[in-house]
Amino acid sequence: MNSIQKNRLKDQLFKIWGIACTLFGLVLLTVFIGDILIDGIRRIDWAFITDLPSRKAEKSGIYTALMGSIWILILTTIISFPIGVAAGVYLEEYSKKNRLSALLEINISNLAGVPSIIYGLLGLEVFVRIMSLGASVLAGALTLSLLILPIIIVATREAIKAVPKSIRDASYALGASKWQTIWNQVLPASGGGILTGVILALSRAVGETAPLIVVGALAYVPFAPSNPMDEFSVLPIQIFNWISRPQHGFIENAAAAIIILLLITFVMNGIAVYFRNKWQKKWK
Amino acid sequence: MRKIKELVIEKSLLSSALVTIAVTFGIISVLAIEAFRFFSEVSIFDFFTDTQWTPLFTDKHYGILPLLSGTLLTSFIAISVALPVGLTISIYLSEYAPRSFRKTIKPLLELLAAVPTVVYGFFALIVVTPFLQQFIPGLSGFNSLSAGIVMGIMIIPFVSSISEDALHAVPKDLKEASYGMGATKLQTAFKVVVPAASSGIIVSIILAISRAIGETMIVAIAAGQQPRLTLDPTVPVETITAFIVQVSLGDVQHGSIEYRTIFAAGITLFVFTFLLNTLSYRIRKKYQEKYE
Amino acid sequence: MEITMTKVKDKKSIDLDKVEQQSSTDGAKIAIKDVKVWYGDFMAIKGIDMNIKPNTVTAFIGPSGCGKSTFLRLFNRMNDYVDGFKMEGKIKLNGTNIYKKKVNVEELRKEVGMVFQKPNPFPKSIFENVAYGLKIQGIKDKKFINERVEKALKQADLWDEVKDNLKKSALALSGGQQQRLCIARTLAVEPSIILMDEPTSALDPISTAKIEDLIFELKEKYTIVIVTHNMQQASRISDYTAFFYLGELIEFDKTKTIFTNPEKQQTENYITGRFG
Amino acid sequence: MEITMTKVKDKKSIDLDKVEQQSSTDGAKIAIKDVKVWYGDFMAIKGIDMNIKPNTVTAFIGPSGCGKSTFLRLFNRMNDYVDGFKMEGKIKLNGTNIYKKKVNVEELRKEVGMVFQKPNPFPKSIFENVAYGLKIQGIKDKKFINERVEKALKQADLWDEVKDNLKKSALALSGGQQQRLCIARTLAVEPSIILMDEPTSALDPISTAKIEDLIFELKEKYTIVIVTHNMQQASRISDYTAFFYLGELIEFDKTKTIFTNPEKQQTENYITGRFG
Amino acid sequence: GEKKEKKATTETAVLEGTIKVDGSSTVFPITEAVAEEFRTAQPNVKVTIGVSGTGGGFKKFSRGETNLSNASRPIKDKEKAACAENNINYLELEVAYDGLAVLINPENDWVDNFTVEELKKIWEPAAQGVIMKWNQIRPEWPNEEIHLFGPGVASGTYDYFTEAIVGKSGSSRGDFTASEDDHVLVQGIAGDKYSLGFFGLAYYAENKDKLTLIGVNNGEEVVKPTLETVSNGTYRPLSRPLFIYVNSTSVKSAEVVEFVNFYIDNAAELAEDVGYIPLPSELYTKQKENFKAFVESNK
Ligand SMILES: Nc1ncnc2c1ncn2[C@@H]1O[C@H](COP(=O)(O)OP(=O)(O)OP(=O)(O)O)[C@@H](O)[C@H]1O
Ligand SMILES: Nc1ncnc2c1ncn2[C@@H]1O[C@H](COP(=O)(O)OP(=O)(O)OP(=O)(O)O)[C@@H](O)[C@H]1O
Ligand SMILES: [Mg+2]
Ligand SMILES: [Mg+2]
Ligand SMILES: O=P([O-])([O-])[O-]
Repeated sequence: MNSIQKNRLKDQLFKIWGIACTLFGLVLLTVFIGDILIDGIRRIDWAFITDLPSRKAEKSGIYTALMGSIWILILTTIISFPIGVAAGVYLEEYSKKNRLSALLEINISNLAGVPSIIYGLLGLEVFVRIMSLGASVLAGALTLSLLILPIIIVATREAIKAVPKSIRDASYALGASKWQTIWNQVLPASGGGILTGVILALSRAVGETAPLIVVGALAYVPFAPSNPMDEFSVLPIQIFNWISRPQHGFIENAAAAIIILLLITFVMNGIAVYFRNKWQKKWK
Repeated sequence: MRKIKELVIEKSLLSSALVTIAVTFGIISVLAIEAFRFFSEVSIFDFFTDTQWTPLFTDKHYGILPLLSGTLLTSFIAISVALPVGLTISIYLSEYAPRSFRKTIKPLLELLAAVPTVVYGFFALIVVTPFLQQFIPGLSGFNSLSAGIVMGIMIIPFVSSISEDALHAVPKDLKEASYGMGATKLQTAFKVVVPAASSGIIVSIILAISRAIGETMIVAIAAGQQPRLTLDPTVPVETITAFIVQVSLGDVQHGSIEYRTIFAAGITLFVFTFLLNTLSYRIRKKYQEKYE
Repeated sequence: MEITMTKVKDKKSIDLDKVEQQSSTDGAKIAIKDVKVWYGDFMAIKGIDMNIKPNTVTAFIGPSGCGKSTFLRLFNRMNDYVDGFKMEGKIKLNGTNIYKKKVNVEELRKEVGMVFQKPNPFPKSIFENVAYGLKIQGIKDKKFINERVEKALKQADLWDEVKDNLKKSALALSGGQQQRLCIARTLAVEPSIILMDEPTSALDPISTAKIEDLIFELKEKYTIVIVTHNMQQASRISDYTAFFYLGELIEFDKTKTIFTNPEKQQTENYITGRFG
Repeated sequence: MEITMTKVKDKKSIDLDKVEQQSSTDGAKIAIKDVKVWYGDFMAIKGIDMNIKPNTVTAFIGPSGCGKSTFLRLFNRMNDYVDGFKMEGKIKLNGTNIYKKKVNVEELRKEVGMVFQKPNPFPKSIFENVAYGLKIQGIKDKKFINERVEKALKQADLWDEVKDNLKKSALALSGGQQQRLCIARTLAVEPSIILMDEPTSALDPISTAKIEDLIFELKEKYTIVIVTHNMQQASRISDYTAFFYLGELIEFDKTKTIFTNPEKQQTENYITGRFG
Repeated sequence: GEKKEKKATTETAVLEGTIKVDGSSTVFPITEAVAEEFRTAQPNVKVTIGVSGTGGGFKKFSRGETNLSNASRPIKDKEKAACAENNINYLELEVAYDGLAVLINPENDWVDNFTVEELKKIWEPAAQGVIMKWNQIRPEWPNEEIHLFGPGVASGTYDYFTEAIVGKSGSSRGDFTASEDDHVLVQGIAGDKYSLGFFGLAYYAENKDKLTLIGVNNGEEVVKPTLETVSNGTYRPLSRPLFIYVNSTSVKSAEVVEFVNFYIDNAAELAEDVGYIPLPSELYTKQKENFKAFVESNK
């Protein structure tokens, strides 16, 4: 075997190893989802969705947690979407290369890496205590909004960056002002990308547990929130609570709730990917 | 008129951007103020040298080391899983895989990072630990090994995606120059592409470490809740994050020492991740300049 | 002093500033005085003087990176948003320095239209593309807009090809049609100057010929400045040609002179293809 | 049948396949037979036949997107990794069809070197750049490598400028030096054919002239195929010129003939700058 | 919602409102069960129950944040003072008995019983970092590390256990897995052969298949906690009463009064249902009278 053949062989071996590694994560994910499906799918019925929590596993449902999650999702969207997109637009379209923009940039990149539980501590001190919101849906949503703000900003910037400069040039050259150009050309053209980022960020918010525990979301709340100041629970906390119960019935419940939670996250991710592909095609 | 409108818009957009500064300021001051109060009661020397962490008991010790060791141990295990696998994936996807395969596999892999962490906790506790106990008889029900492994699986996409982006960003003409001289893909990958993308790869590793250190639910569920200064991966440990969760599950009254301990633990965690994030940002900035 | 707005309906050029006009050189449409441009620390234009006559076609030629586009985009202040852009010197349009503080840039750009290298229609309908400049100005009068769109498309020689499909996406047009659409879009706001940055370099020969014809027609009413890398094109369509090299204006003269009898050796080298 | 490996030390061309050679056209170095290329559904090369003679310089010209690069890159199978790439027809190198299944692509590329449009040195030292191709082959012999590197740098007319700085990063060289380094890098593995895709289009006039001189020298020993958008360059340095348009070979002849007396109208239009 | 038709079984109107309960995790299952059943009777009354532990619960209770507090030990003097400071008057109601169960992993085949002294040796503060192996307790036990699990310090169970075993409430070693969530303890012990832990009997009742209950030698005999040994007091020193506390402001609202009455009426049945030992029925009657008087006096 000469050196070229040897190199070719190594090349082939690495390729196989690469495929193995790539599939490793996915296979595990599949095994795991399969396992959860086996554990939980039988437990899912309409009653499981509409039942309140109960001491008996068979009678216990996810109604309050699901409603809590939906409340959190809506409030978080309302709070984080406008701020995040506005900040992204500012950074990409307005900010000049100066100290402030450098500071903003490094700051956002850092925020994106702050552990979620630290946001919980921030929320606990600022929203729950100083602003006296208590362990309310609003306090939870505010906390999660701050958590996903950097993600939305970064995604907005990426989407805006992908809009060809030529479109902007054309608009300016016709006498459009900066904001007219942004509003009429840049935002419509980057809408898909922004949407993708926002949905991904929200799907992250739906799955967050730790910051809400710190903020004080409750384990046993047998009613759905009816206003932003109500106490609440969310799906991940309900799951956490059930996981830590050793009776098999509750493990089954946890698995069933996980299926629902995964369904929500995967659907959100799917929608996001769909938008991304559609939007990328537009600019190719 | 128009000028004023433009100005108003610009300023309101700017204020949205400034919210992020306020958030950082909020985080730092909240952590610092409470931690300052904490350290007015507890000597900072003890905090870093005492080997016991029992702030909730009558015999109180405030040594962060057991929590730190728990955090680092689980993170180390996670990185040991995520690094080789993630790097191989990134090289495979960017240099070998057909584009269509890459396009389907990448979002699927990213799904790994999209799964809520509480679900991974479930996986670690209910599936992985019992599975590992078949091979490791002394393995406790709570341990850093399965928590670390599962966390590693979760952060694979962090390593693979960012590294892959970096590999992908290596100018095509460099690769072509190498192919053009008769190099195989493997040679091109390791001799040209990986070195050229090294800063991006390093960034991905740092971010993955930072993510592992800050991860909460997996360790809170599966690694245990006992602060213990050990490197033994088979026994229960407690991480900084798990401690915060543990305390938060009970009543934390503002002004109490319990309340302050979670902020003291929090600021330790924050400092670690802040350093890592800043480092990765610096490196990233540097290599972006190189290719732009 | 500000460039005052002219009513949109009756096309007029920007008001002349009487005093400054007297000092501007022999009725030049655009008078450039000792202009220098930096991008950060890099000096892209190294001090250029030039006068561009009304109702002529002036071609800018020179090797890649010599500053042709940078220079051209000074005339409608398109470089303003570029990071690190800095400029010195004066550029007078009808005698008014367009780099004065008070100049309304949006207004200026209506007066000085621009066509780019790659056709860049908005991802909207053909009609919306042409009407964009008018709508931006806040004009709502449907009938007026319709008339203007039709007129502009006719001037750009595109009307017959698209008149039945005005609602169609502009992206569905061919490259040549798109470029003519971009010209029509520019004409719709009735500028007096049209800047073109390599407008045919992405087009096939037939489309190129069509656009060259169009430029020839437009010259009657407009002052046209065109950047091109195709020297034959420059010699075919322009009245004046300017040769740039490394940020300097090497030679500027009647096109005929430049191509048959250039003064400078560098110009000759370039014209005859010794480099570039 | 496989292209067998030649020992690296004594430069030889790929073994000829006796049988196939007889059918190949009058001693052509590269014989192209009815080649078609698709990228996905898009047909980029629409059936081309061509014979390239040994120790000549052949220039490919034509407007942007006509398929020059695609065609050139067929000769060392550089398109293989392009997604959606599909090809039909035969390309024979010294009589051997390089698109046969069994052909060792890495081997082929040592035989057919390539220089790209933008200088693309590896981010390594000058020495490492030139030695790369040898190290890739597993050659460890220090002395041998040193000799080869020196020889290649001398051939590429770069030795005097860098001999004291071989450890310096290649990225610190000027554009023209980088391009000559890339040529040296190619020469170090001792190919018999060198493909060049617009090798001077990113360079200044002086560097361009140097590289043109170099090509002239190299022609003695190598067969050179060069893509250029500069027609004057083609006329200056090449023996044969091929004019491509929309994926077709419109005309292929002695350079002199093409530039003074082309057969086809299209060729003439292009040469005289009617478009492009 | 008062226009709705009355329930046949009760004379009260349909009520609305929120009742906040917090405190002991030991009492949580009883209160949870009561709240759940109460839902059928009064669907519009929202009952939230936190599990901060007895101590944590009292902290909130003394700040007036909760209506009821679950407690697995009587209120302490310090907590009384805190209530007084905030003008909180309260009533203590006994709801059930509980035994503190000492538990090991089912695979543990060497332990049969503990003496109170042995438990003290394991759990006292001096044991921290010292008593680390099984064979330090009885030499014949294995030379393996012992893994301890117990309720967190905010819990009444912890207070009660340390009081009964170590001799001083709240005094113990700190190097064990301490969780307010008893489920965590169950899992910890169930997954670890060398584990030892303690918590409320009810959590054992739910997990008999995963845990082994160990008898405690009270000096005379080895007793395991059962319905009988707890209610007759032979399971010493680890049996105790469980309480709820209600404050005076809360009993001004009809839904709290209704809820507490419902609680006392159903405590016996539901407590047993979730693994606790009911009080003698006359005690419940007495509680009800006390409560009635308390409500009257706070009208
Ligand atoms: N935004 C920018 N930032 C920094 N430098 C720039 C920028 N735009 C252009 N330059 C530099 O300024 C010089 C002139 O650029 P310009 O685009 O004007 O050249 P050009 O003659 O139009 O070239 P081409 O024929 O390639 O279009 C070049 O060296 C270019 O690299
Ligand atoms: N990877 C690819 N995928 C799809 N289409 C491609 C790809 N590469 C080239 N093409 C298309 O094939 C045609 C020929 O491209 P090629 O790069 O060979 O042209 P060229 O003559 O070298 O042009 P230029 O002078 O701009 O370099 C073009 O229409 C191009 O868009
Ligand atoms: Mg240009
Ligand atoms: Mg090309
Ligand atoms: O009952 P406790 O939760 O206070 O132990």
